[in-house]
Amino acid sequence: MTPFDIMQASITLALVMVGIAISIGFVRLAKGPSLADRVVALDMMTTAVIGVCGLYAVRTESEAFLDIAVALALVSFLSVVALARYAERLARRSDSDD
Amino acid sequence: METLVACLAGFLVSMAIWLMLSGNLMRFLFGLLLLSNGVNLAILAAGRLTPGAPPLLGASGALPPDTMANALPQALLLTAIVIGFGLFAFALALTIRAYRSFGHLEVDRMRSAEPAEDRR
Amino acid sequence: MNSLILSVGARFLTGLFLLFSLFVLLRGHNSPGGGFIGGLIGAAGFVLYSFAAGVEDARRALRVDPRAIGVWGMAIAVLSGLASALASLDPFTGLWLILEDLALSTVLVFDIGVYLAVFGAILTLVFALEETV
Amino acid sequence: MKLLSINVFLALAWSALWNGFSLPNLLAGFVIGYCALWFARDLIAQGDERRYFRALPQTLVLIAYFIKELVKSSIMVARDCIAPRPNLHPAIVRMPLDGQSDAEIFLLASLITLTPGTLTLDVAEDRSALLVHSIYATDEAALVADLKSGMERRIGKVFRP
Amino acid sequence: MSWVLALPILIPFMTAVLAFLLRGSRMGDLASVAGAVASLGVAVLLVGVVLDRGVVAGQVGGWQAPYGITLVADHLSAAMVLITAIIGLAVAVWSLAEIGPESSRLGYHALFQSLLGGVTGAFLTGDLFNLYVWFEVLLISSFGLLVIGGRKQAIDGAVKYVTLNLIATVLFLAGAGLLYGATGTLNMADLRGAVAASPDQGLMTLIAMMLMVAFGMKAAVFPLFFWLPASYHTPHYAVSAVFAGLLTKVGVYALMRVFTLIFVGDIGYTHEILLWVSLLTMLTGVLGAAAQSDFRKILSFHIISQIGYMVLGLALMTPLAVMGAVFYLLHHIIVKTNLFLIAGVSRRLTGSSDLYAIGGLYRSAPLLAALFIIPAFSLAGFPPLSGFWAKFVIVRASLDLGEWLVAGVALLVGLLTIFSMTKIWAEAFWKAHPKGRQPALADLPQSARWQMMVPIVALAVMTVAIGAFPSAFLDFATKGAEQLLDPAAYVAAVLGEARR
Amino acid sequence: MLDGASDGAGRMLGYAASILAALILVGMALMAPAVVDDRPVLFALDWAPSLGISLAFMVDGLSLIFGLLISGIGSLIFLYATGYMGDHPQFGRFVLFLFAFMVSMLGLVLARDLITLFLFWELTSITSYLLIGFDHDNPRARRNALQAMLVTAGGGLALLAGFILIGTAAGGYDLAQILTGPGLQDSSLYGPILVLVLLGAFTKSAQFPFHFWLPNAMAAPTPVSAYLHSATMVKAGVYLLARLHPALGGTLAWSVALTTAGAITAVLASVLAMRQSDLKQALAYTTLMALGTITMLLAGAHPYALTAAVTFLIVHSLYKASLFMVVGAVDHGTGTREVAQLGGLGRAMPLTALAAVLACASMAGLPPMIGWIGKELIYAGAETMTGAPLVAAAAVAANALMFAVAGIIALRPFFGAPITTPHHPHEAPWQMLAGPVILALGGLVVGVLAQPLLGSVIGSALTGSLLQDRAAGLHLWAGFNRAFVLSLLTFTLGIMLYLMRARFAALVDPVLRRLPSLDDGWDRVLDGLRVLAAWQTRMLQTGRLTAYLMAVFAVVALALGLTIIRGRPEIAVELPRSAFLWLTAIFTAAGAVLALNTHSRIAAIAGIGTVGIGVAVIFIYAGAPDVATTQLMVETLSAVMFAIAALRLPGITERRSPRRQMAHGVVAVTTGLCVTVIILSVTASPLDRSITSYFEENSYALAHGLNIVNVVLVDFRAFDTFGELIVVLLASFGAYAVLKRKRKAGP
Amino acid sequence: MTEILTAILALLAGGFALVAAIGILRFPDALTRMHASSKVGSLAGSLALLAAAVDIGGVSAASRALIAILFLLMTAPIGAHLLGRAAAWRSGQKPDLLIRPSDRGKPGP
Repeated sequence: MTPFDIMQASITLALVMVGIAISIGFVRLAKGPSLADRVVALDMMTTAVIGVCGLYAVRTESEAFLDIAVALALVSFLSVVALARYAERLARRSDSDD
Repeated sequence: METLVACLAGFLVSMAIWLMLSGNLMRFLFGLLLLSNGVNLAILAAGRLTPGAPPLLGASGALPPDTMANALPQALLLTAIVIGFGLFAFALALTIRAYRSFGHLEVDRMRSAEPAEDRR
Repeated sequence: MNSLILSVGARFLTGLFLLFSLFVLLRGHNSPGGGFIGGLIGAAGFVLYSFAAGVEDARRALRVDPRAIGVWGMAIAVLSGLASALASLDPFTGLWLILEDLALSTVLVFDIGVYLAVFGAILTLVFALEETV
Repeated sequence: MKLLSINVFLALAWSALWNGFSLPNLLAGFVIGYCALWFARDLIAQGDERRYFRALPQTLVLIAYFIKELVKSSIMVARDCIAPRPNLHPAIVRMPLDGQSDAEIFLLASLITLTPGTLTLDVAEDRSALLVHSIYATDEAALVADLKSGMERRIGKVFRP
Repeated sequence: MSWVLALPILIPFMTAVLAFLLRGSRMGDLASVAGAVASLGVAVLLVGVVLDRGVVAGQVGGWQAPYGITLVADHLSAAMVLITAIIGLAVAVWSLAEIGPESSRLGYHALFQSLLGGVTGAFLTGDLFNLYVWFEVLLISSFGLLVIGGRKQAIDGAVKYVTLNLIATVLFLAGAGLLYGATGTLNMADLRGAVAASPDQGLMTLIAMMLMVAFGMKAAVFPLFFWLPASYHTPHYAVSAVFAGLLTKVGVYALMRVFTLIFVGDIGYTHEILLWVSLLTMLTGVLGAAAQSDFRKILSFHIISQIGYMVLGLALMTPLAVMGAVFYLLHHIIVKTNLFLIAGVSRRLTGSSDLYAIGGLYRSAPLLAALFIIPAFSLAGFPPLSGFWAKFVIVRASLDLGEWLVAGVALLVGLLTIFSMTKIWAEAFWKAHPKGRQPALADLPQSARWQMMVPIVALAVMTVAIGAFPSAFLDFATKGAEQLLDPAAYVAAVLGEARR
Repeated sequence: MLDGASDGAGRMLGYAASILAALILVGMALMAPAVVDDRPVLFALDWAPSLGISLAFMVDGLSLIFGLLISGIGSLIFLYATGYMGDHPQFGRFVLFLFAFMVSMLGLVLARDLITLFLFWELTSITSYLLIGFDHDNPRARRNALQAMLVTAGGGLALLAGFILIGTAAGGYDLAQILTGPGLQDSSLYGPILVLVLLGAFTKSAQFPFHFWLPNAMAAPTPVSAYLHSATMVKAGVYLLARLHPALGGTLAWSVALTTAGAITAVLASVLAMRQSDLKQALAYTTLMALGTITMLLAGAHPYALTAAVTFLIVHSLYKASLFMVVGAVDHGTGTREVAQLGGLGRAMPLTALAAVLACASMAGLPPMIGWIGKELIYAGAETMTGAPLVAAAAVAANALMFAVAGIIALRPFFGAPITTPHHPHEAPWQMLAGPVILALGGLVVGVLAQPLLGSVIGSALTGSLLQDRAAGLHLWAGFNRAFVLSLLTFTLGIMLYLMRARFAALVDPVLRRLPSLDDGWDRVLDGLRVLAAWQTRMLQTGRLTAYLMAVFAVVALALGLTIIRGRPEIAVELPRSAFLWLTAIFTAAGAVLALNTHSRIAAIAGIGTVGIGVAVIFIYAGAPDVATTQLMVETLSAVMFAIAALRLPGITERRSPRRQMAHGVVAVTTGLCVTVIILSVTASPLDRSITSYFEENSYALAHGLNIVNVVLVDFRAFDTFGELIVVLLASFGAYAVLKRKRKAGP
Repeated sequence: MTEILTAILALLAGGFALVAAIGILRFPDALTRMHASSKVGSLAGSLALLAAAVDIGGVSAASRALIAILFLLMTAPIGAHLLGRAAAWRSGQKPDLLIRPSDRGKPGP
């Protein structure tokens, strides 16, 4: 087994692990119970996708996927901000929707 | 690989239709997003899936040795995604306005435009 | 949304978003990116700013009505398409001015138009939504 | 700031001289430029601006400290994640602030969030304190002291003369 | 060559930019009109070129046919572009009298011009995906126009319009994408060969059905028309006039294009379906109109029934029938727009669009009455107005095929159309106003009178002219039908000798 | 502008129209010699040559007779109308419509092309509609106008179909060619043609069972009734039958249809005429009788029958127009048209009385009026026809009744003791007298000088137009033949009926009342139509979006499902081995399921976010970084916008009943399955990658870009992108408008 | 050599991602879960990016990876702060610190 093969195998393994991580994150997302829990889970999932980008960049030897990571790092933050704002306002309204 | 994506696309479409039929405008919006995603997947699959190699040329336009992913459906997809976003945005604004106008989002109870039949 | 941390963060993150968006726009022809993605990222920056400082301030920082920005983007896109008339070519034919490493083209101008249109559109949308009571 | 930009410019110039903007070239250029500026400090930098020469190494120290803390914290939290019985003591503590500038508070809050088991929740309206959530708050006073001596001190060194 | 094809699309967008930047001022309104005039000029030029050379094609960006996006104009496209420009100008002028400063500031003119641009783009493009894009452009502009008036009704109408049309566009998108996946091309001329050569004709028919449903929805055929009567009576009158004239016709155009150029492999199935659909469309539309008592609602339902005629022409697929469909398409746009404009004037004069709440127009606004008669009877198919020829050709085509039922339905629907038109006439014009109002054109401000009446008169004159001197138009439509049924010239103009 | 009648402009218009009509009359008359010499005057313009349609006219014998009647009576009617209603505020409009009608009618009878004929046919319907509804404030007038319009236009549409079939069968719409060419009787299309043409003719000429509209049409002002609904327009159907007689006549079907319809109409109408107390209504029914008689005669194929038809047509036009004008004058002079309220007017209105008596004499068929000759010819013609005894019986019955009616009209109002009328009776102005008197006298003159004045013209009509070898002569005394006997019988019966009119009425009234009224039937049909329409609309256009959506999706599911079953496209199934991809697919699908969560908005949007992420991961997997980036950005922005919007929106509840959920589920699952099958089928065969290869090869060489996707977007397919940016921009405009527009009150 | 380094980094990234996910699933409340997400998650992402930087090499790849890491580390705390604040509001913990002077004295929401 050459180092290259090892790398490929570990990338595959890592991808599967990240995939499982996302799936587990999804469980939290689905279970909630509070809005913050869901947002946390969503945030974790996006971060995991950044990881996927990195791993894919390795697998395909292509920098292109790193660009996705950069963009994603920026915008996932935006969605967290928006959802947090939402959560906070909802909490102030003591609106029991979620 | 296409098979899985095809099934996923079909599944998304089913879910989307179910949501769209629910009679609530907000859920219609959710359905719309799902439907767009489903159709996007369909287009992607229709362009055939080539794992890996993004359609980028090497320096000086060198073609990589392996087949690259099909660039054309990707361009179409990009267009479709952005258009879908525009439509979603409008629909969202309309939903807010409808809620302000009617005080609810039950589409079946929005009946100010029709029906009004001949009274004779 | 009155948060010191957010407003400090937003102050330089907005700049960072804009910078990155321009970067994405300009090198889009050769690696992933382009007007759309650039416009989306740039708009995201201002959206963030509006979250931190309020829509009023964001509009003021922008100086121009976002709708007008979008329309100018559309105008630029049209004009880049018309430019090829000067060279008696088909509409939307790219005209290239290649100086060593630097390549200027109407295609890039078109992409800038796309950038502005997307940028303006998203800000219009988000600001209008934010201002809705 | 001025000096930083000159330094960056020097690094670029150095790389250009070497005909290639590779990472090693740039780093080398930056270090050499830093040295050159230090030697010429009397010529170009007056008074407060000289802070740059101290701030830069302090920044590097801070970064190193932060990366260490990040890894440490992550491993700690990671252990708790998979431990059969996680050892959690969540609590919200109030941490008084010394620094007052926006950038300083921001940096501190961010770094606290990124370090083990702590999370900045909010800043007091009058900027007198941070509100920190910790999952290892067995001893709240010790926690605050730890934060102040660790992170806040190092940040202070970067920002204050 | 490609410029004369691209400019009709680009000018409206340039106008939109200009009108938006000058929004809220009189200059903005005038820019819109000026742009419409320019569009008309280019459209005339385009028709001239097409008459001169037959099918013309041009490549956008200079990329050879199947690779880039091609713009094509055959007789049908060119005529549609011209009609669009005419309607655009008429409604742009008419809008001056109706659209207030608020709508104008919200971007009415930009949306309106973009709508025209989208419609023109749809008519001229030779690329299936590009067609989708233009569909979206016109759709989204129509969304904006629909709600810009701000009435509660319009919001309700818009909810229905938007939701149903979104489904259609998604379906179209899916169809276009899948068709690419199945054939490897998006150029419509190229698709003709590719679809015919496909080994899996079952799949081709399947995709054809997707597109049929998508376009059918746009065209408002039975049973996909619900969005139309739900929304067309709600926005500004100028808006519903341009919708009535152009929007559904884009769907019909797309049906005609796709089901003559690309999907002709299984006519026994696809066109048979179209035939039944068209019959039901005609009947349900006209019956729907009979149940209404609102000026615009009646007209809206009639759009549906008239669409049935056009689809019928396509479904029969003989040269005469297709010619009839083409002619119908052209005539109906003018007539329908005009009727909505007249409805607008009537609303302005009488204060309502409910037929039972208005009246007295015949006595005090005889000019309007006379102008109503022309499009109304044209719609009903009375000679010597344009609608007669349309109906004549369709009926004759179906009789030639021995389709008795079809001809019978077509004639019956004509009769029921008369019923509705005379109902409007009797209630809005003949009957005295229930509140004793004497609605006279003189009540309008001078400028508004001109802005409203000149377009109406112009369109009425066109209706009469087409009816009285049909020969040139019929020949034109015949030529158009020939090109549709034998797309060799179309394919050659697009692809040259390059591929297939 | 046309309505400035108060200052006399309307009257001037009336006179001008009258003079114009007179000029046309003169023009027509000048053509007579040529026509009689069998040299028809022709005129043609190409109209729609590609359809074989021309705007062609000819003047032959039949046209000439009609043309003379139309223009001649028209001229008098204009004069009459000026006197009758010259002060009406809308008189200008009236003259305009009436003149338009006259022109249409002339066009109709002069047309040599079937489509030209149809054009004018329909124009007469329109003008008639406008004229019947002239008294438009009256709902009854509006209703009757609509009825006339729908019946005649409906017939018109049948006629159109018939004409088209004739055109197909005969190879063109040129009448000359159709008439002289090989007969249509042998064509396979003869049946349908006959039915359709007869439908057209019968509706226009108010033949049973379409007769009900004509009496209602009397809602129109009297000049209109006189002109349109007795002298001219209703003759259009008869004209058409005569015109097409050579091409369609002579078969058993033709003769049975015409005889039956004509006979029933004639008898029924004359019975009904007896019952009318309103003079105008009585006249309306006698018009029906005349039309029935003519129709009946046209069933024949013998010169006698046809001569009779043509002659009686002239007869009828002369006396009926005259009588209508008389009734108008009476109405004008006294304020009523009710027989019971009139009497002894002869002294106050001597000229009117004279016209009435003369015209009624013609109507009753008394010698030496032209009516006598007409009646004689009818009987002579009846003998030649199939089913002669029945025809003759019908003719006698009808004529006898007519005799009685003529008696009522001529005698009751003008003779006997004067009865007080609403107005003090006075003679009408000269404009109103000229018409009836001239026409009535005309009936006398052409009666006496029948053969010299009319013989050649009628002969020309028979030989030139109806293609008979000869015409019957027009003689006051044709010898003591069977016709003469029948005439005597008619008179006897007529006198008896007149004298016993009250008893007769008592006899027939119960019978008639039990007959179904077609007029009421008409209302029921219209009501039925409205109910049907309302029902259909209620079913389809419910206003419930869910129903619409369900219909649409059901159509999609059906269309795709059935086509799949029918076409059986090939599919290929090949599952991937990548665990990562499987995981992605699973959590994406799970996200979609989460979005179904009914209560939590945020759970739903998070679910959709998950789907977005999953799809993006698939894009990454498929080597589409640009798309993945865009997808993620768009998903994020959607979530952001939704988070903003959700603050302004309510929560969600599921309201569907389980049954509905079931139905929706079936549709949703079917559609989803179809989509899957289509994708599998599309991907079953390899893709033609030539376009992509072109892009790959030329992206750098020709477009100077390494990122092919971007090059496609901004260069190869820049036009798509152009449209796309407009979409996004306009979406924002629309959203801005919808959010910022202030609410507008009211509808 | 770089391959092995890459492999290690990748596996670490995967492992941390998994751990973060488990943390999020297992931790008792929103605030504690956030600790897993904002730290471990960011680390996992950063490690994967680092792996890419190491494997591909070159300035542009490295700089992109570093920029991505920088963005990740810069944005994560801000997000966590906002979210934490919201969660605190949510869970009813409203320390005096959180109440603005302007809000004081007003009745609770």
